[in-house]
Amino acid sequence: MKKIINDPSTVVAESLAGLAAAHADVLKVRTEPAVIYRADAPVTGKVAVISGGGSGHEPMHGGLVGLGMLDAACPGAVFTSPTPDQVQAAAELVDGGAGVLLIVKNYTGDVLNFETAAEFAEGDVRTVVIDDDVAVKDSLYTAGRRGVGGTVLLEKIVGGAAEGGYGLDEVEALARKVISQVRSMGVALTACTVPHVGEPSFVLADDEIEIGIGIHGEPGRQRVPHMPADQLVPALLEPILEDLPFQSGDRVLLFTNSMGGTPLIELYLAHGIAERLLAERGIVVQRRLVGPYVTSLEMQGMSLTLLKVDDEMLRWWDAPVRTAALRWGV
Amino acid sequence: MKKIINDPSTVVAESLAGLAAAHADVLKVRTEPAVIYRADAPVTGKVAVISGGGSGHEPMHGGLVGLGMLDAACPGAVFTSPTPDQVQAAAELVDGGAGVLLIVKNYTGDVLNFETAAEFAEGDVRTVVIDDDVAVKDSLYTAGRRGVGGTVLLEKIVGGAAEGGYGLDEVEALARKVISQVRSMGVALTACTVPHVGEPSFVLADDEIEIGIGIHGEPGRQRVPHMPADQLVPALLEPILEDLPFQSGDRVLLFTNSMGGTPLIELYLAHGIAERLLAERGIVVQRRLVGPYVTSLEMQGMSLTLLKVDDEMLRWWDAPVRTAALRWGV
Amino acid sequence: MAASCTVDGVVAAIRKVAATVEEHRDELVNLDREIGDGDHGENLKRGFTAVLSKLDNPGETPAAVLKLVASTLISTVGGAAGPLYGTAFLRASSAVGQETELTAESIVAALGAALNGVVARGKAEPGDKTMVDALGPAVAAAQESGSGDIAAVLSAAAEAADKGAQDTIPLVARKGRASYLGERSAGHMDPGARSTALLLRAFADAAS
Amino acid sequence: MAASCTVDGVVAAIRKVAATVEEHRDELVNLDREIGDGDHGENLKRGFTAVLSKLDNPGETPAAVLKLVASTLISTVGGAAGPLYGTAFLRASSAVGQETELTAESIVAALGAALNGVVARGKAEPGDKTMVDALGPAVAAAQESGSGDIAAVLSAAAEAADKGAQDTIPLVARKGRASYLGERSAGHMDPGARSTALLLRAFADAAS
Ligand SMILES: Nc1ncnc2c1ncn2[C@@H]1O[C@H](COP(=O)(O)OP(=O)(O)O)[C@@H](O)[C@H]1O
Ligand SMILES: Nc1ncnc2c1ncn2[C@@H]1O[C@H](COP(=O)(O)OP(=O)(O)O)[C@@H](O)[C@H]1O
Ligand SMILES: [Mg+2]
Ligand SMILES: [Mg+2]
Ligand SMILES: [Mg+2]
Ligand SMILES: [Mg+2]
Repeated sequence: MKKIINDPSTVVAESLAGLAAAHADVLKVRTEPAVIYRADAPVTGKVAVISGGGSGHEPMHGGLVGLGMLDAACPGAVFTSPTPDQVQAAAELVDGGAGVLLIVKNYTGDVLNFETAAEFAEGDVRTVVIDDDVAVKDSLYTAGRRGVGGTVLLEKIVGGAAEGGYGLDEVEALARKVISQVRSMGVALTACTVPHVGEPSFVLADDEIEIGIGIHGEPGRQRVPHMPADQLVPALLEPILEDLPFQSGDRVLLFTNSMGGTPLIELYLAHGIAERLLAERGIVVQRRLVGPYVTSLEMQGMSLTLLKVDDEMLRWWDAPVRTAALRWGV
Repeated sequence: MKKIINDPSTVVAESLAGLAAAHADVLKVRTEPAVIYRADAPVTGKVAVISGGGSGHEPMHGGLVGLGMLDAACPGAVFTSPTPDQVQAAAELVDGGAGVLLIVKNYTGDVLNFETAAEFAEGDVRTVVIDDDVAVKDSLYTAGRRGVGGTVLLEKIVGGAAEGGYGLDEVEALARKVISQVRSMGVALTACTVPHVGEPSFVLADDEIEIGIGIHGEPGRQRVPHMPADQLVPALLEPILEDLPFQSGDRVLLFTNSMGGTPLIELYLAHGIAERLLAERGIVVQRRLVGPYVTSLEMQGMSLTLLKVDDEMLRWWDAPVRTAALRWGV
Repeated sequence: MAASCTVDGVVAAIRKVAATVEEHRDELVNLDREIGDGDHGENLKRGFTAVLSKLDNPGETPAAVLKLVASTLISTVGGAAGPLYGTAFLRASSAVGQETELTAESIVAALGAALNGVVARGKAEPGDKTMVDALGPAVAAAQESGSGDIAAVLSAAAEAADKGAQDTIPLVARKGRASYLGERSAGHMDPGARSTALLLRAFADAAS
Repeated sequence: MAASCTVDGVVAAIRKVAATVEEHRDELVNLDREIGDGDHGENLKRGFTAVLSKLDNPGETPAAVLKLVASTLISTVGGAAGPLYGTAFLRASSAVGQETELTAESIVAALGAALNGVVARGKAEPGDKTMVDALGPAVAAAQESGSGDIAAVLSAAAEAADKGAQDTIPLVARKGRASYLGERSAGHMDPGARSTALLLRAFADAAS
C-alpha cells in the first residue's frame, strides 16, 4: 500500500486539518467528535441540513458543506458510518431554530447511527434516507438499496431550498421527492485499499470489471470481462432507465461521477456517450454534473446518476452554492 | 490496460465531445484541428489568452476555458503537444482585436509548435513560456525547466486581468511576473498508462516512489523508498522554498495538486502538512487551491506549487471565473 | 466455577474481551473484506481500545460498567456494529438493575435482553446471516443450561455462538452490507456472528 | 543504381518511409518510454498515415511532394518531432527548387538543408542525444561519398545515421524531454535518432 499518509489511524483527523486550513472561508472543523460545519453556523431561522457517512468518499460530504448546501457533515472512519455523538454535536452546532434535516445514505450502519442520534436529539429533527442504487434489488427482506451518487444532487437541491427559506416540512417533502426520482449505477475497474486494511478490498483481473459496485469497496453484483465504453455506458444506463422508468420527454439531470481514480479524459468520454444515448431516447438532459464527487478512495470506475427534474428541483439546483467542491452563483 | 475508452486513437476526440456536451454554457469545441474555446468568443476588445498542450492533464487546459481565464485551449494527442494549425485556428476563433497571448509550458514540443504557429500568425501575438518545475536543473545547455502546476495559477491570474481590461503589454508583463515568482515540485506513487502505449510509462515497486516527476509520465530525477507524508511533503516543499527563495514574511498562494489518482483524503492531509510547515517558517499563505488540476491520467501522486503573490496577482486571482473546473464570483 | 460476579469480575471480563478483539482484529477485518467493507475488526478494536481507557473508573455496579461499555461503543465504533453492540450492552445493563453481584440467572436475563435489543434495532431474523445467528443460539443455550454456575452458563452460550457463527457460512445474507452480494454472500462466515462468538468466548474464559 | 529520381520516385520513397514508420511504431514508442513520454512512434505513425492519404495528389515536382510531407507532418505529428521533421522536409523542398529530377548532388544538398533546418529550430548540438546525432553524420557521409549515384549517397547516409543512432546510447541528453533525466538518460538510444536512421534507410532502400 502506497498512500500519502502517516498512520492509518490518524488519516481522517489529519485530512480534516488540511481541509480546515484550505477552506477557512467556507467551513470549520471540530474534533472529538469530528464535525465539519459551515463557517457562519448556526444560521438563525434556517432549516439546518446535516449529512455524513464514512470517510473516503471525498469531496462528499465535507466538501459539500457551505452556503446553499450542507450545514454540517459528520465524517466517520474510512468507509465506516459516523457515530451518534458526531451527529448530535453537529445538530447542536448548526441548529438555527428552524429544525434539522438529517440526510442518511441507506446502509445499516448509517441508518442505525443516525437513528440513535435522532432519538436523543432535541428540537424538530427529521430524517430522510436515500437509496438510489439500482444495482441492489430492493426488498423488504434485505438492507435495501444503497445510497450513492444521488446523494450529492439531493444535498444540493435540498440545501438550496433550505438556504432559500423553505420550512422544515417543505424541505423534507422536497427531499423525499428527489429521492423518489433519482437512480444510479456504478462500475469498478480496480479496487481500492482502505488504509487500515492495507490490501485491496477485492481483486479484479486485468481484463475484469465489477458492475454494480458499491462505494465502500464492497464487491458488486456481477463480474464481467472488460468492455469498450460504448458497451459499458449502456450497461450502466439501461438498468437506471428501466427502473424509474425514465421515458421520452422526461427532463433530467445527468451526473457522471468518477469513483476517484478514473481521469477526466475517460469520464468526459463516458459522459458524451450517455448524452448521446439519452438524446436517442428523447430524454432531455437539462443539467449535468461531471467529476469525482462520490468516490471510493483511489478506485478506478464511474457511476451514472439520473434525476428526473421538475421546475422546483431545477430552481434549487441552480441556486447559489459555495462549498469546497461545488460553487456557483457566488 | 483497463480504461473507459473505445479506441486509443479516438480517445481525445470522444472526450472532447463529452466536454462540449457537459459545458455548452461555457465552451465550444471545434474539430480538425481541435480547439476548445469560449462559448462567447471572440470577446471584442479583450486580449485573448490561449494555451494548450498534450491531453491527459485534464482539467488543464480545456477545463480552464471560459470567462476570466482562457479564451481557447489546444488539446494535443495524449501527452503530445498540439500542432501549429490548432494554435492558428484558436487564434482566429478568439482574437478580439486586442492581441493574443500564448501561454506555453516549457517542453521542446510545445515550444516548437507554438513558435511555428506564432510565426504564421497575423496580428499582435505574444508568447510566454512557463517553467516552474524545480525538479529539473535549469541550464542554458538543456531543455530547461518544465512547465507544471504553476500553469493553472498563471492562466487564472492572466485570464482575470485580460477579462478586467488589461492591454496586451500589461497582460504580458503580468504573465512574466507570475512566471518569475512561481515554483513547483511533484512526486509519483504510481505510473500512468498512455492509451496508445497500453502499458505503464514506468514501473515503480510497491515501496518505491519517484520524486521530481514530470506530468507526462516521464520518470523523475530520483527513485526513493516510500516515506510517510510528514517526510514526503517537506521533500517537495524544501527545494521549492530554497529555489526562489521564499522567505519569512512572504505572502504566497499554495497549490496542492493531485496527479489524478491520489484521492482528496490524502491530498488534504498533505495540504495540511504544507500549511503547517509554511506557518513555521513565517510564510503567510493568503490563498490556496487544492485538487486535481494538472494531472497525468490516473497517476497517483501530487505536486506542490508556491506562488509569491502581490496585490496585483491577488486581485486577478480573486476576480470572477467561470470554467468547467474553476468557478467563483459568478 | 463461580455462582456470582462482582463489579471487578465484570471489569476483568471486559478487559479479556478487549484483548480478544485486539487479537482477532485482522481475522475480523478479513472476514468483512470478503462480504462487507473490511472494517469490522478495526471498528471493534477502536471501540474496545476506547473502553479500556475508561475502565479505571468503571463505576460502582456491574450495570454501570455495562452502561459505560455501551455508551463508549456507541460513540466510537460506528458502522452497523456500533449501535448494535452498544444496544446489546445497554439492554444488558438495564436487565441487571442495581445488583452488586451478578448471578447465573441475571446473566441469562442480560443475554436475553441483549438479543432483544439487537433484534429491535437491527430487525434481523434468524438465518439472515448476522450477529443474531450467533447471539440467538447463545441465549437459547444459556437458558437451557439451567445451571447456577456463571462459567457453565457462559460456556454453553459461547459454544452455541461458535456453532451459530459457523452455521452462517452457507447462508445468503439478507441484512447488512453482505446482503448486497445476494447469492455471492454464501460460502463466507458473517463477521458480526464471528465477533459475537469471540466476545462470548472471552466472557466464558474470564468466568472460568 | 540511379543517377536521377523523378516525382514518382520521391512518392514511392515516401510510401516506403511510411511503411517503415508503421512497422517500427512499437519500437519507437518503447524507446521513447525509456527516456521520454512514449509517443514518438505513435506521433510519426499518425503523421505518415496522414501523408499517405494525401499522396494520390502529390504535386508536379519533387519539391512539391517534399513540401506536402512537411506541412502534413507539421499539422499532424505534434510533439518535438513534428516541427523538427516538418522543418527538415520543408528545407529539403526549398533546396531542390524546381528540379523535375533529383540528382545525387541535389540530394546531398537537400540532406544538408534538412540538417540546418533541424538545428535552426531545435538548437541541438552534436552529442546532445537527439536526431541531430543521426542526421549530422548522415549528411557528412553523403557529402564525403562523392558518388553520382543516388542509391550510393543515400546508403552511405543511412549507414552513418544508423551508427550515429547507436552512438547516442551512452550519451547524457541535453535537449528534449530526455534531458530531464540527467545522467539516467545514458544507456538508452535516442528515439528521434533511431527514427532518423529508419527514415534514411527507407529512402536508401527505395532508391536501390
Ligand atoms: N440489521 C442487522 N442486524 C443485526 N446485525 C447486523 C445487521 N446488519 C449488520 N449486522 C452485523 O454487523 C456486521 C458488520 O459490522 P461492521 O462491519 O462493523 O459494520 P458495517 O457493515 O457498517 O461496515 C455484520 O457482519 C452483521 O453481523
Ligand atoms: N531540441 C531538439 N533538437 C533536435 N531534436 C530534438 C530536440 N528535442 C527533441 N528532439 C528529438 O525529438 C525526439 C522526441 O520526439 P517525440 O517523442 O515525438 O516528441 P516529444 O518529446 O515532444 O514527446 C527525441 O528523441 C529527439 O531526437
Ligand atoms: Mg463499514
Ligand atoms: Mg510527447
Ligand atoms: Mg464492515
Ligand atoms: Mg515523446
